Amino acid sequence: MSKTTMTRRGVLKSGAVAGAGVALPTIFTASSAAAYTNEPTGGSVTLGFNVPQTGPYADEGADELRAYELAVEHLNGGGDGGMMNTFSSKALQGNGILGKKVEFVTGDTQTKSDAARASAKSMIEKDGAVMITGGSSSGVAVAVQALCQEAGVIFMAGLTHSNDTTGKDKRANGFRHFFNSYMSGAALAPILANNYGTDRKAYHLTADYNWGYTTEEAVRTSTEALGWETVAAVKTPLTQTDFSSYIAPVLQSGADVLVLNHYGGNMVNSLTNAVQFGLRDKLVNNKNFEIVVPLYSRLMAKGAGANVKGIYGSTNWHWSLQDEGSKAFVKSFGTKYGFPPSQAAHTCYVQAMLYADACERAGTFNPCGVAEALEGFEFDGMGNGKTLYRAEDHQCFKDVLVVRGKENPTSEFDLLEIVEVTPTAQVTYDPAIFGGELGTCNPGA
Amino acid sequence: MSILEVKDVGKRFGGLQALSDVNLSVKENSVHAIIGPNGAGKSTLLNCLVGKLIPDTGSVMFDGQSVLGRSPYEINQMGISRVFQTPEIFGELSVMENMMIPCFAKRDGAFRMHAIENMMDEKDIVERAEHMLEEMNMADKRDMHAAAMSRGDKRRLEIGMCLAQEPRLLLLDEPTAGMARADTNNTIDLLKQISDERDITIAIIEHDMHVVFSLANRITVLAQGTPLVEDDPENIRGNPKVREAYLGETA
Amino acid sequence: MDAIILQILNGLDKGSAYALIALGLTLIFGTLGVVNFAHGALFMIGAFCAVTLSKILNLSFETIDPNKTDFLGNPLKVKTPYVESWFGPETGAALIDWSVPLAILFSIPIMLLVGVIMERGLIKHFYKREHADQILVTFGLAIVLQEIIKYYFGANPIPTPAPDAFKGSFDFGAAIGFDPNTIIYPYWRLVYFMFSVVIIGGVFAFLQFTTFGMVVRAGMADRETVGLLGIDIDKRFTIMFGLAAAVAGLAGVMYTPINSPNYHMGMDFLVLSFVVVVVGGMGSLPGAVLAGFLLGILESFASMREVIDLIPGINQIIIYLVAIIILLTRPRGLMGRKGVMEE
Amino acid sequence: MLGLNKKDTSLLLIVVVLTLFAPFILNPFPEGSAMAQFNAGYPDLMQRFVIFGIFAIGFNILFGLTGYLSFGHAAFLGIGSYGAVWMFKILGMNVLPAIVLAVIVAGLFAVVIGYVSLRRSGIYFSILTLAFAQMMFALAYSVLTPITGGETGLQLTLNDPRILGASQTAGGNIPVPSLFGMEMRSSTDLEIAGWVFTFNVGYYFSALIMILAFYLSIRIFRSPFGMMLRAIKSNQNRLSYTGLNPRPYTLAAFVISGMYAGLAGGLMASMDPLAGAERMQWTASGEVVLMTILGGTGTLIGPVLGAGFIKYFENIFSKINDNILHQWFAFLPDGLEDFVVFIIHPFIGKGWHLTLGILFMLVVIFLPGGLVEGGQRIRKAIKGKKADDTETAKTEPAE
Repeated sequence: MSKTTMTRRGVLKSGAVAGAGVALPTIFTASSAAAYTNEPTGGSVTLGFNVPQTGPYADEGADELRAYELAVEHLNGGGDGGMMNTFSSKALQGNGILGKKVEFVTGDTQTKSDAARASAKSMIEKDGAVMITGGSSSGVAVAVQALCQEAGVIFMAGLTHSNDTTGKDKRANGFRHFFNSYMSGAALAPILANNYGTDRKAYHLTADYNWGYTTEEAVRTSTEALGWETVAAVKTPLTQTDFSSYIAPVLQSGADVLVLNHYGGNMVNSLTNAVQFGLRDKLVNNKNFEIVVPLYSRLMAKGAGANVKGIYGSTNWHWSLQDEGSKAFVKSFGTKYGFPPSQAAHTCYVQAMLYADACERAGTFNPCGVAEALEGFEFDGMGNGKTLYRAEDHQCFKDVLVVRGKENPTSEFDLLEIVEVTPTAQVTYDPAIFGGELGTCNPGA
Repeated sequence: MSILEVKDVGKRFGGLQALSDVNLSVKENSVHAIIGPNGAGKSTLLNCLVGKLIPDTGSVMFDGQSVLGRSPYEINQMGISRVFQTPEIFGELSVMENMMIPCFAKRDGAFRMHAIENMMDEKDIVERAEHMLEEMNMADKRDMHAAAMSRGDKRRLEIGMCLAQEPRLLLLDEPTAGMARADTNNTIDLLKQISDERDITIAIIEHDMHVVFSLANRITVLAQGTPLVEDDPENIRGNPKVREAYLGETA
Repeated sequence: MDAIILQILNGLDKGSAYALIALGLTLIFGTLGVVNFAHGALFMIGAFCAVTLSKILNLSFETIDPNKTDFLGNPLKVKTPYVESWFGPETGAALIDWSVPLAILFSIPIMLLVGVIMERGLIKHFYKREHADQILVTFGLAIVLQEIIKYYFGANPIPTPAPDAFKGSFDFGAAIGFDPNTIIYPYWRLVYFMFSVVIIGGVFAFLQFTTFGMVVRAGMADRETVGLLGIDIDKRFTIMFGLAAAVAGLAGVMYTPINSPNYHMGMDFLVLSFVVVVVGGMGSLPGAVLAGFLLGILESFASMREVIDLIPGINQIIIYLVAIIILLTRPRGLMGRKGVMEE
Repeated sequence: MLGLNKKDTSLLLIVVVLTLFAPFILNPFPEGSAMAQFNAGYPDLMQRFVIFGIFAIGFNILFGLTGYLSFGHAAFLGIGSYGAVWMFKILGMNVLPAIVLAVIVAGLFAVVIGYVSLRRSGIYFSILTLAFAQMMFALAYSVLTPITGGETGLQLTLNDPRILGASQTAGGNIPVPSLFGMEMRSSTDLEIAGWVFTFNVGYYFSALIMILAFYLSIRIFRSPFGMMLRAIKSNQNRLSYTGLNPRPYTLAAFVISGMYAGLAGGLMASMDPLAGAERMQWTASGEVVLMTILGGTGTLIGPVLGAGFIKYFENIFSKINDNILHQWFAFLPDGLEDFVVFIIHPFIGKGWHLTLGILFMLVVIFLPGGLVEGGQRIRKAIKGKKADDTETAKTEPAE
């Protein structure tokens, strides 16, 4: 009995063709000749797109999926090529990856780590996916990343902002293009200090789970370093929908800035509630009261409507960026779907491209080869300027955008305006500060 | 020798004094009927005996032990079984299973965990339950769903389940209420037979004078929560106070 | 002191939403004896009535503005709502601005209809079934309803703001002699509170002073007897179900400016509203209202920073803790009748 | 056989055969064919079938027999998972101690929660269990993050002590759960013509445990204890007046079913060493209720069928998309094809929740006995037809 660590449908698909040619049914057990999990041996390679299709982040997941479909189209030589034309690496030919046609399967994470792992496993075990990508929360990203490490496939994270993903929970098979809490804090703090002064008292409301903790920590540290004082930090339950009881006491505390370390539905509701209370019309300590949302997402900002006007935050990418890469991407995405892409879509598109490119450069789909090609890889033309995939923690280092809710939007997509593009150097940190161990790459076989 | 002694029992529900100064003594191996007009407190008294209600005052002694403050199942284990006005049986279970449950209760007490044994392997229980079904003339209904039986059969089964525990005191709450005459007579015969053949005391709450006078050898009349008289059936029949209590009700 | 007043105020406001939902649940349970897990979904449908009206009012035609460009660099298509072109820009804008209050009128017939259809089509067949079956079938219905809404409106929240006149907040502190800015409360939330008081008062008055209400109350106490009197109690109960749906729907409509509605807002409220009903006492209308406000206040206090510092995580579990304590010490709830759903 | 009567023995044998040959049964379509979409014979899903089968069997011991509807049973599943993962972190990667600990810890929690919750019945019991589970979920997600891992779940790391094993493999990776060296994830493929069948160690280990769990549940159903539980559902009042104390019986049932849930949780962690808090959320508890009802409450095999049905839906049905639909209906004229796809679209793929909700309602309304009752009705209908054909119709004896 031969042992394999994961089934390898790629092998089997081709084997099936061979088997069909034999008149009598042949019975044989799969050999462990493959060098790594799901080695593609036919004319195609299968990628697994694991995005939330049900649950509160379904719309974000749908946008990710659109981006992936676009990326697959471009990789296979369809469409206008999008960012392939602006990408600094020219390894991609538009003939699939390593000459193999790119196919994909999709899974539903439901934004639950269990369900996400189940759908990832299904894509690896059943559909023979050689890479898993996508997702819209850090809990899911960390969980799926650990799974991919174990299974021996590459994980290209989607939207995940927690420090943990490439910090204490980093894995050798996992890569993140998205920025993180630390970078948000580092990019935001100087802008906040410039606009609101260095003598500010901040009141934090923090979602009571890992991502909330790291974001609060990051914003606190970086603002306090510039002279701000943190008056209070209150944790709010994830399941909270009405934040009035948390917002009502803010003014009494003497704080003049409210920082909402919330994402998704929490962010929409807490921001809506805070604006409802008229906090921004108030004068405290002879200063205008201000609200800050460390992590912005345009899709979510839409849910908060006019409440986002004038409120600062950070974001990974925005469609109004004027570099060639962004313009090319917005053009192909907008032409295909009729509206501009979200930051989640951008990250997912780029991740798919980066993976394909790494395979081309490594000359293999072997996770260890791909990882080696990605580690320390420097590139440009993907929308955030010069970018480094750092070898130590598999985190991308690139420009971070500080944005503000637009006062006079011209369309329903025109909600945020870019205030500053924070250069990479300012958000770079020592990989050791978050602990964790990368381990070694696992090819599976 | 009395098996059940009720002394000075009183029970109040809000503004209503349901029972007051109830004294009652049930002799061993007698058939004792408690009668009275509607609202006389018969059911309240019964509930005080079986642990469903706790009286505010007084004492209830069964065979020299107080039953007050004990749960219904504990009182049952002391030897008091109760038959309800509408038959209370395990409708979703088969007749045989209905009969086996009291046999287990008799043998094993209030709780015993046999989760692995097959219940049909408990030979003594099966034999005893089958025997009881035969005694109740229900052996042919052994595998029926209890809920599918006629009301008379349900009553018969319920009495049989009580008897399977070999109680020393059998309490019946209007056992013939709502029954046709023929069923009523059958039930009377059954109870007579039980009383004659077994070493058992029967206390019966009843509205129907025909049933009472066919069965009882001692009668307590309850009116407005207090015992009016306690006497032999012959004396009760002619007692003017009793007539008044009933006529007052019907008038 | 001001912190405590503020949280009481806030609790009353939070509680008014709980009370409205629990009131409807209790109406249904008290009259029909049905445990309705789809009640949260009715609240959600109410909220989406407001969304729908606002979408209808915002229906627009497009004109091309050659001077501006869209994100692809093409000439910008400018949308103008039809109402603005029909009634003039000012009236039209005002109509759109007031879409949430207008949605009250819009939603009442819809919610009554939804309620009646639900009762006649489904709930009716479950009167005689166990509570467990009722819970399960209405739970299934809740899933179906929210998935339908999600299919048409998406998963993201949809902003549905209050009229501009209600923006900002009222300075209570200044009004009653505290320092300014210590006790402020948004106008719309105050409106919500008053609205819920009016609705609750209306429902009670309806039950108390109309013949219809008297019959229904008699039916709640003893359905069979009322049925024997030759009164068609079923028809009245159907209407009561519609009424309960309308109450839940109105609670939803008015809630939209407080939090942008999304498809799962009903489920978010469901567990909580059951806790409210149980704490108040199954079947007791005043109990439901009282418990709603009480739990709102308790929740507000539990979210105070001082309290959280003292007992970490208390804000996460306060509602459940209260439910457990009440159920263990006083299973009939604060104002429940004895014997309702008790052993 | 094995102390079971003939009918139960054959039921057990059916389950044994179904589970042992699941890799064949679940992969009825050749690899690469259009219908391969519907194959469910890959390790992860097969493991889930049996693990959730165990969970539902246990839940049925409580709900099916006593009628107590717990809306917080997923809490025990979560507890079991946490227990097992901690065992992997501290002791080593052998699954046996992990599963044993999972069962024990879940049992202990069940004793406490059951003791308190069973003081009430009916909907009050449901709300009590719901409240406990929600409290545990909320705390595990937030303030207990150091113990539970919070949002990201409790995971293994390279620095775990693992006293009886290695912290890392030679290759520098986290070791995987195994049973005395047999890795849970290792699989063997068998190919016959175009068909591919996968045999996975973890699946067979879980399947074996499920068969044991199923056997145990038959024994419980047929035992005096099981009869007492059914008696509690039927008429608790009569039981009390028959000298039996319902409380310890219900508590025992609650604890047993809690331990089943813990076992399922421990197995889940053994197949996939991660424990997430949302496993304990009330929607997860609702899921096992759905499984049991869908399959057939109070029947032996129903919960297993229900678990399989829902997991199949979640993992296979949810993957059907418009492209696949268009392939299926390609034979229709274009306009009609689009119309058919348009009609079906809301119910498939990401609309699987909607379909499941509708199915569930239909079952509760028309088939209170679940799939099992459905099967019986079909069998009866077929039998009835046969009887008519041969004109030997005789009245069915009343049950």
